[in-house]
Amino acid sequence: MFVDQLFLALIVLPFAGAILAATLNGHAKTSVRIAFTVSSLSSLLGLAVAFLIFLDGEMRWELPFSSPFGPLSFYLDTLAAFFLGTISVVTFAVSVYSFGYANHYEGKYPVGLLGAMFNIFFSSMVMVVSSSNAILFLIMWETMSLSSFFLVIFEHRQEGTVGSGLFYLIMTHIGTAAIGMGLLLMYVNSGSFDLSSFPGAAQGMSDVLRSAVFLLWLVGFGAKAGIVPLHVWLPMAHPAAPSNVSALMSAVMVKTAIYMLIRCCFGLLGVQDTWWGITVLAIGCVSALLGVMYALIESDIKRMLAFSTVENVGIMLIALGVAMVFGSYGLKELAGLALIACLMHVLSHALFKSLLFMGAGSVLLATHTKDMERLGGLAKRMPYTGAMFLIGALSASAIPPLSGFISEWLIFQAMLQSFSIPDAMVKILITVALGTLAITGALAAAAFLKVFGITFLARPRSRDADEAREVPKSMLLGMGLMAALCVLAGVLSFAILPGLDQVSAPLAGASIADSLVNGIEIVPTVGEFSQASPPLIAVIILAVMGLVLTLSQAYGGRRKVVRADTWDCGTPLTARTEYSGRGFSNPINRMFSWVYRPIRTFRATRSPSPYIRTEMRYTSTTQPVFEKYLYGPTEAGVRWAAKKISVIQTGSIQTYLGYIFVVLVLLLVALRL
Amino acid sequence: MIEIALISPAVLAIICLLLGRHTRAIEAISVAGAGSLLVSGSYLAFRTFDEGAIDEGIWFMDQFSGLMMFIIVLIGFLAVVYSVPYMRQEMATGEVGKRKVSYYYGFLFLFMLTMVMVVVSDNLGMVWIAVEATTLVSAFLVGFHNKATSLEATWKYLIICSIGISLALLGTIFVYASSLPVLGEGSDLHWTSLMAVAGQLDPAFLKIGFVLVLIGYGTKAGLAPMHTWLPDAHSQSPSPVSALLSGVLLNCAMYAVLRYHILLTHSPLGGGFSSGMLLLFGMLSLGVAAAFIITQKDYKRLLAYSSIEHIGIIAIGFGFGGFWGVFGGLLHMLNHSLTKALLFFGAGNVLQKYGTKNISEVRGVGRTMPFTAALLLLGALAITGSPPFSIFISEIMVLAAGIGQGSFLPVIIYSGILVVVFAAFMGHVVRMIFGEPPPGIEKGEISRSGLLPMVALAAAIMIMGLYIPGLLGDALKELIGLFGGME
Amino acid sequence: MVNDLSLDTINALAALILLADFMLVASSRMRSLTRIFALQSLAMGGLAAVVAFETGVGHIYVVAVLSIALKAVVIPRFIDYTADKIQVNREVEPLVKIPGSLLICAAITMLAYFVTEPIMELGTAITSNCLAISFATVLIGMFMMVSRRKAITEVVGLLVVENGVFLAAVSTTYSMPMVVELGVFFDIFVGVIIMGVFAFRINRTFETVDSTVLRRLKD
Amino acid sequence: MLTSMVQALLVLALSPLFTGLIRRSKAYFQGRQGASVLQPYRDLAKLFRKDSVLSHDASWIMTITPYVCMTAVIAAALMVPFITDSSLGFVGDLIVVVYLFGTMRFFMALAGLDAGSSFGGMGSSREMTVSAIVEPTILLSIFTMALISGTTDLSGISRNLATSGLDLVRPALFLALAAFFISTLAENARVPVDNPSTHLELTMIHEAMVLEHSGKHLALMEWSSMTKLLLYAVIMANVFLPWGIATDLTAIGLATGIVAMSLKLLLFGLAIALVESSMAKLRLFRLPNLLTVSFSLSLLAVISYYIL
Repeated sequence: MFVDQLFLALIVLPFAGAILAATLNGHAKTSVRIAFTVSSLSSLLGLAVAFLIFLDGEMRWELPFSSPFGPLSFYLDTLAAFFLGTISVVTFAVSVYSFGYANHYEGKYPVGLLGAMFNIFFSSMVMVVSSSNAILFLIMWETMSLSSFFLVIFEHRQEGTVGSGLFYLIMTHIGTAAIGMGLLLMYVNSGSFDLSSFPGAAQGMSDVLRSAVFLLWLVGFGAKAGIVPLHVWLPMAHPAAPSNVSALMSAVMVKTAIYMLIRCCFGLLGVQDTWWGITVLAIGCVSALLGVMYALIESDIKRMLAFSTVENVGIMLIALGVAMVFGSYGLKELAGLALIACLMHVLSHALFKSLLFMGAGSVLLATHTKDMERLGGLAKRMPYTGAMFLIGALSASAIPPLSGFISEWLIFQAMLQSFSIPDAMVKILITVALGTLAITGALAAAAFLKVFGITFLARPRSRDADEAREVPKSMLLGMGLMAALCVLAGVLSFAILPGLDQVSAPLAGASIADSLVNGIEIVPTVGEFSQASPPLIAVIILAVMGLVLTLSQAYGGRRKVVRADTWDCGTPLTARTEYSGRGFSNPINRMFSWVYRPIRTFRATRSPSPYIRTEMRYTSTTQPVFEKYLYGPTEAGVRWAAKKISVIQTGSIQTYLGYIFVVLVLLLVALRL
Repeated sequence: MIEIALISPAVLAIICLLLGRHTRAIEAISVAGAGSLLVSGSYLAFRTFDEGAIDEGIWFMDQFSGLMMFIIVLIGFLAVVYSVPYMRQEMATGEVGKRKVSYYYGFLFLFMLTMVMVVVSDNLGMVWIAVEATTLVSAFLVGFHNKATSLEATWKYLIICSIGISLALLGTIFVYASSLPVLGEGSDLHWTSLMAVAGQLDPAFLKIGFVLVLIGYGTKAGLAPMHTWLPDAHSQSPSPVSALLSGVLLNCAMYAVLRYHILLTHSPLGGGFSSGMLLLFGMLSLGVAAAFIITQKDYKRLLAYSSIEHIGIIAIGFGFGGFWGVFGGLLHMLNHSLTKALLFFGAGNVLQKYGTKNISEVRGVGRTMPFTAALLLLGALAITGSPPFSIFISEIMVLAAGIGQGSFLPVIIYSGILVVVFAAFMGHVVRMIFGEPPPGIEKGEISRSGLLPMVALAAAIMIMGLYIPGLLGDALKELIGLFGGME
Repeated sequence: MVNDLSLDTINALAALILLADFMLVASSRMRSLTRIFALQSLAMGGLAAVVAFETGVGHIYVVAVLSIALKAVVIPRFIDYTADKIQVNREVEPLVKIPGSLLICAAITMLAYFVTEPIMELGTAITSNCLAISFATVLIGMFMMVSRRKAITEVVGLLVVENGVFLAAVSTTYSMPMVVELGVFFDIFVGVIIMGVFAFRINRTFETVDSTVLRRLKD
Repeated sequence: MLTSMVQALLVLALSPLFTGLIRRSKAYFQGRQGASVLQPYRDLAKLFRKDSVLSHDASWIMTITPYVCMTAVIAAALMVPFITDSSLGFVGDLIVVVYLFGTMRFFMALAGLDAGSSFGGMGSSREMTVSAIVEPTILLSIFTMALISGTTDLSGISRNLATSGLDLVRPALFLALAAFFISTLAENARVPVDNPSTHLELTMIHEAMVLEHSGKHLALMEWSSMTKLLLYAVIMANVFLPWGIATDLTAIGLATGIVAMSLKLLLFGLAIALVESSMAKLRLFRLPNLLTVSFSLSLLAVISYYIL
């Protein structure tokens, strides 16, 4: 009962906050305070609800009025609670961060509306994971899309923002259409809009129909999750949005799609075919690899982070795909393991990606630019932001024992277990996926190294960067919270994993908590295949670090540290003698030029001597492959067809009467025949 | 009882025409009269919802008429309320004189009278007369501005709709012919008496009759390819009239078609023939409208084409049939009226503020008229089928019907086109609302009172997005039985 | 049972109506257009009167009288008046040349027979064989509207369509219930007047009634 | 626990010797006299006694990097079996070890960028490019061994392989070994990927990154790199060819272990020196070919494990 009331409060509170914030739009400071106080309170509520559900197991609740589609009910099991918890944690930190961040919009944009939409966005995400009625779910799904759309176009007077937002809205709408069709196909077979009736109906459906539903959902939710080639909106929308919003979108909104994919493939449809899992796996691999490759060559911090989200969604799908493959062979424990790995990655990605986006927001706030090529030297000017951004980057690069490492480690372990699968071809496919994942990991490290190194290290590349100052305390607090969680979720993962097992056990059909966690060790397998202990790794690292510091100080005595200029062959040290971000990624750009299809031009002005060039110009741009070869032609095709059709409106009344005449004659003849 | 709903607009029209230059008095009487019409019309509608059909000889109302009646009086009332500030602004800018204003209100009430007559006439011949009368009356409203373009629109409207309606008369004759062998000389062309013997009507006559009626009334309803007059007429008329034309008149024409559809469903022919025809024309309308929405440069025409699209959806809903198809179709008639009226009101504000119908010349409405912009954006989202607004509900019902039928090709085309329309429509509207307004446009709403009907409509479509009032829901379910959607 | 003379008269009048259709298409003068239309309407009225006489249904007489009064007298006069007033060029100016039009009309007539054949067999009325002619009249009326330039010719075309519909009513159902029939006449009458009003206005604004210039509104 | 600590210390202590050995044998192959095998010890001792110079532009990253690198290799050393098959394998398995090396590389590359010189940036950029393919190769080749031996614990792999005689030997093992060997060269800045003794900045990879370190910091960087090299050799020895490793702590076992390890290390040292003497450094943009070959080998290794 208590949970019900908390849940009710969780629904009502953000809406009340939104309305209040919108009404007080005129008083910017007050409305910011109200909006984000409410959102942080309601996220705490969400956390409490999630926690209680983990204790109780599940919760069902209905809206007091009925609809033509049956009761509008909410159902939360541990899976939903896990996502609710993740959403809440991230929202809490981002809300704290927003106190400081939202203030800089004061006087430029209606901040109250930002706060209001922020609350609605949070609330819609909560309801997406908790809706049990298909139509209610669709409504909340679109509310989530719409509210995030409004948040994306918040800075609508910026060049390109509205266009990016629109593209996002359209992509997500296409997804919704596919999802809706899938849900309705299920409804037609189950006779009820309640999601709980779907698994039963799925049993009676033909293979073709069930696969159709699966593919529709894969496309629909994939569009939201940002799978390649439906990912194009991410690097457009995330940079356009205010940073606190991009943090939420990237860290948790795309996760709602992962949530639904897990829910659909394991709950609603039941894992049936191996090729489903292989499909998800393949999509995951392509997304992970292409995502990280584009992240690597990007020089806009937020775009880079968006591409990294594509990569990480890919990794989650790899884990999910492996889980589905295991499930299809009845290897329940292993399916559970892969699912836990997937969930762990969901959690760790939520933590580090929100941290990184908040960090990017801080940089943007302090320097007014998110172009790495204009940044640099921020680690000295904004030490706290720098340190926390580094923690995020380390977690994203899977540096042990941070949370990002633990999840990647678990995914590797799950994939290594593929030797239990009877089919050799499937084993080989999973091996290839494993190789892809390994390359992805290495490239991700390079990408995050680049974003941190170019942005925060060495000399500033512009005056804005030179004059950067540390951001307000509330923003640091928000980031600090996430940074601490990045570390803790890794080190204390042995305490988190049994909780994740509670989530995966009902889906995969087997609980592996007993074997998975042995004291402070994690044994992610059947038998003695492998193990690791994140807290011990942390302890060892700290101990060795202490030892190294002490001993190296002791040996050779205390030596002075002299400050001097960097050696650079005697050339003057300016921003232009530093290595640029583009230069950093150039070797990889060249190595994979068949993917990037870079367009390079080189022009030098001619002068009398061939050895003396007065001016040289080198440009290199990467072709937006998907825009150019997929979206561009599609849009052009639709427009072309529309143009052709619109010829019929000639303006001549004779033509118009002619249409009626022709239709009449045709129909009369058809009737006679 | 039903006569009240017929007499009062007639009386109001005469008063308005007589009062001439007393603009203030006309305004007061119009609003009060439209209000009382709303009360009496709604009373009739709810009586049908509550107690079932009211049969008063030549006047007959079942739940279907009730639904239509409710739409007419509601949108009519809101249009009158919106007209007051709209016409004042037109007078202030010197567009129209006082004398014309009295004509405007007079014809507005006559227009409502003819539409009410369409839905309360039992006699299918009377329905025809009333539909033709709507054309004749509204022609004056379409041509109200007396500009070259509005005259052109009026001419096309008159000629194309008249030719269409002649075909509908031919169709009516055939349906009448089909009843003669059964009812003999006693046949009075009353829908109720035809329904009573529906099982014995001659299928061959019904078939050709329905085809002619569909082309005929379909012209009036804006089904492609007979829709050609619609974008012209709807974009050239004053905005409150556009709201009535798009939101109500199209429904009335569709109502007439559907009466025949019901008849055919109960005849030996079964519902398959007429459903198939509705589906065909619905799909055509959807496709054609989508093409024009993509390439559109004029926002009032954009709304007009959107009306064609939605009439298409309604036709598709009834074409799919079954519980959800009919439910969705009926609900969509209501939802589309509410939403389209909201959008035309919003477009009226924009037109009066910016003085242009060109989408590319309208920028930054959010800055100049924040409330209109918000309502417009909300309306745009609603009309393109975004939840949590009501059109989403009816569209998803239609989709459910299609999927339930297993007609996958139409379903795929339907959803594909809806997505494309969404993209194109939002593309236009979002560009109008955001960005920097062009220089020389003052900030500030046209009028506060003009926003009231818009707010009411917005609230209605939002509430209907999640919740359908029990009485309405029950009435619609009764109707589903009538359409044969229950089996 | 049925008077042979009546039947012959009906058939002759129907043939006259069809002939009028062709004459309408063939005529190149505005004036003759209205004359032929009046003639056609007269034939219509006559046909209705014969049917009234044959069936003994009283109100068909009223219909016949109204038809003759309105369509054969008042409306042609009104159109002539309007045309004079706005000084329409007396040429019809077809978009499709007259020989071509006539061939098309012949094809339309065959088509009309083709599509109405099964229905005519069903018909119980003595006049049911006029149905093909009524369809032909409707379609030819529409064809006139499609292929002629002037606004006034469009109105005439529309009236021809109405005549076709009227013929269909008489030939299949011996006309419709009285109240409906009156309403229809009223509507047609008002419609023509309103169209006349707008033809005036268009002429004033565009200085022509050539409806092909009405092409500003398009996409 | 204690054994692994002792072994880690041993690795740390012996790493300069291993580097000295390679340099010496390389000199021999090239017909030079070369410095003593103990020269690296002297270099380190000298560096430890010198002051450090830090760039004005560098941040705290530059300062902590030497310590982080040293910590990472020592932590890795604790998890790798050396003379005996016992290590802290329950703390971290082979993936942890590989990612610890990754940590080291990450910080080294950061420090390369930190000073703001174009050489450091170039070094970092190239290092990350190379590692993008090398790291997955290493993972895959060790995974092959994990599959063969049924565990991902490095000690476990050694133990299972060593105690089962030749039962577990498969073609996959050799493919994986070849891939791992190429990766070892690439990861430890050896010819043909990098030249450890180059003096031309434009050809540097590893040296360019540590260009701005000096004194004690440089000593730590150099030492950690040497240790990393030895660790790779040890992994190669104990994972792919673990026969002879001490599976118990008896005197005989230990003696065999020490002898076997010494022989194997000597062999690898010679092999590396031979390669370095007989091959020229590849151009940077020719490298992908070589690295892709090694990656394909490792992938082939796993696949052949399943097929054969």
